[in-house]
Amino acid sequence: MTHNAVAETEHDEDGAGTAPVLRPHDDPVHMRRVAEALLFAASQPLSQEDIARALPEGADAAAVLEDVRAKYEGSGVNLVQVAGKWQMRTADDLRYLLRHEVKEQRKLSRVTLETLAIIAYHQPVTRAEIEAIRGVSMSKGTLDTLMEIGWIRMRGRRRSPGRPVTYGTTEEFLVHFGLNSLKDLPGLSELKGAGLLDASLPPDFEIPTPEQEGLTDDEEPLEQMEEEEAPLEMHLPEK
Amino acid sequence: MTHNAVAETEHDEDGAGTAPVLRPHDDPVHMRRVAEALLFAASQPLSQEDIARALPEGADAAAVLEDVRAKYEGSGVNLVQVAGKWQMRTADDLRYLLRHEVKEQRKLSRVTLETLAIIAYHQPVTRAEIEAIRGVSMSKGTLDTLMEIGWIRMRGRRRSPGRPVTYGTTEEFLVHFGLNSLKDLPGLSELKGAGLLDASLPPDFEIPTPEQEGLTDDEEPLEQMEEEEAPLEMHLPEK
Amino acid sequence: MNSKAHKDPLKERTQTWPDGQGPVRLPARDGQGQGDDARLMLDLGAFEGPLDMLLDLARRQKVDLTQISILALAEQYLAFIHQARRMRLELAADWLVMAAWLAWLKSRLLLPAPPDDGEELPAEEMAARLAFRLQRLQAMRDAADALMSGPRLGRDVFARGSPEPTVVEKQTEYADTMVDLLRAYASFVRRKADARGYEVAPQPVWTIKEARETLQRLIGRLDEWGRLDSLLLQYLTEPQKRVSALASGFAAALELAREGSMELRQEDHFRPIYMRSQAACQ
Repeated sequence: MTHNAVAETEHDEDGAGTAPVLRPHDDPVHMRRVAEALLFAASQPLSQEDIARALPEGADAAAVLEDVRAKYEGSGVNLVQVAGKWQMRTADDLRYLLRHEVKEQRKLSRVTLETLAIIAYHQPVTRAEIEAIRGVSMSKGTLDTLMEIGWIRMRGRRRSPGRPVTYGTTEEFLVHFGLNSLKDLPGLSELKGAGLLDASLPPDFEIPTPEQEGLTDDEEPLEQMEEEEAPLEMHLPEK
Repeated sequence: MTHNAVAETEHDEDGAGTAPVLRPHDDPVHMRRVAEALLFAASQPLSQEDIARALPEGADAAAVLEDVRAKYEGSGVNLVQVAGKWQMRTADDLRYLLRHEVKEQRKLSRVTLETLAIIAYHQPVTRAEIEAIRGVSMSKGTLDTLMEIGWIRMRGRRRSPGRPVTYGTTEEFLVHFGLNSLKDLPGLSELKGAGLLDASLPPDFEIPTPEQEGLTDDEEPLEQMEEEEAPLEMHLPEK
Repeated sequence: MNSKAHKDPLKERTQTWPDGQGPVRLPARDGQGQGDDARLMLDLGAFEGPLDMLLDLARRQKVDLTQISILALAEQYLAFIHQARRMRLELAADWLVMAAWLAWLKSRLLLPAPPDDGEELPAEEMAARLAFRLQRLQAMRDAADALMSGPRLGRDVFARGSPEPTVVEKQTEYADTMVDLLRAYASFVRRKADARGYEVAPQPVWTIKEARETLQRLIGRLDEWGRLDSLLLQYLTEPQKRVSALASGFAAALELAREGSMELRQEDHFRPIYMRSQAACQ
């Protein structure tokens, strides 16, 4: 305890000039302040580990985060969990107030949005599978657009003839749509219950869940470097 | 407080996507939430007028701002006034959290290291002499790098046409390489003994003994101020 | 299509299309269209392929998608295609493939089921699959809507507008050691030593001139055949000149023989060369 207090004094000395309060490092208020400062300062969601690194060794980062979350509950700014990480965001119900402040976002076509939804709910999914679900062939530009925005990525290759590339969503996708994990996709359980997420016909017993991380059994990794090269390939002129 | 609690409950219920709960616009909690969200999301400091515009007509923006300021006082993030406007900022005593020191291990390039060795052994030595000794011309960057690291310095000027600057090593150089003085630089026999030089050297080959302190007879001191100016000159574009 | 046999559901639906702007529409009644109810205005561009249109038609049945009549759907689609052909509209292949499949499905649904040969799925099963595909497509559209109307970062909710970036202060530590420094100097010294170049030390040689003089002195006293090499080597004091002595001696001997002052003889390749003075043979 004394030791901690000393450490505190030390880095306060090189601080920005105000007289810091002497406090032990594992004071819960101090720990909450640290987490607060980090979460407010960050432009990206932070992981629990990111917070833990700034806390004294052995501190319960989860408890500190919960402390911050509770403090901001109901205020104009909330601490929310997205993509398994933590981010401060303006309260959802104030959107009416803030919305006009932003420039109109790029308008995405219906096809692009539909494709995004199919990839999100059916991942890992191949281009051919997306086309089968939509009943039409897809122009190259649709996947390109989604890749460019950063919402989808190439995950791997399906272990099937032709070894087609499989697509899935990215962490950015989760962050943008405020989802903590793919399990939070709206209506997921209903769709699953209705068997509508089954790629194979007709709906039967096997109901896949969108797979976020790692490859599924019928996927294999993209070759080294391919991830870099492949997007290029997608820009080749169509025949 | 009870009143506040009710307000909080209300907007807890209106989850994602629903219309904002109707509440009296002059509810102080609501107004504080609005100001909070605006200040948090703003990319620039906001004026009191900016806040007032988002509040119901006739609301006391100053009081609302004071409310927000008080709420954040003592937390990891503070509402501060800069140039008459309002901005959220990391608490001063926690700013150290936003500084990361990264220690990077680097090695000098072969050319730079060789130049340093030549300066160490042959000092005092001019740029032209280094080039003559090495048999190749040298880019400006090489000496700059060594000066920047602090391992070499300008010692004086050679008493010869053009009065070229002479270079030598610094105390920092000795400290880094663990030498007590330049006399401790290994000589020819020691280099041979260490297996760094083989016996095939011409018998008349010599390694000079560096001159440590003070100017040699053929050196004259740098002019006053020159030591400050000269490094600048080194950054002039090459012809 | 026999519009009198049963009520044409398409006609009904199109007439009740809420905005009147449905892609499949009846033309304005202009008096001449009396028995022509099935004639439709076609706007293929509004659909993204046959499945999209089937879904559109299915939704007009105004029932839950799980309850739709695939038979009615097939009939509507076929009527649509029929109409398109009459108007000589160009239809992409997938529209025609769907039409052919639906026509076949319709006949299978209407006719008594053939004995199950295990190869073809029952018609009801196939109809169910089509219904499933429509439901799934609809579900994905709804999902897209749900996704897009949720709170989105940068549109509805906002992260910190003026984030305070973490300043990374790089401190460079040079890892070069004394050994590196010395190695650099040593390699430079070595290179410099090499750059001095290779000086060829003068090889000790017996010149042809020397050999000639020696031979001339020798042959004066040589009446018998004597071996060139052993005679020459007798006069050699420095052993390292041996090779050059033999070469020069041989050349000088040839020269002397050509001039007629000595005679040379060799019995065979690589055999010893013998010499004697020319005077001796005369």
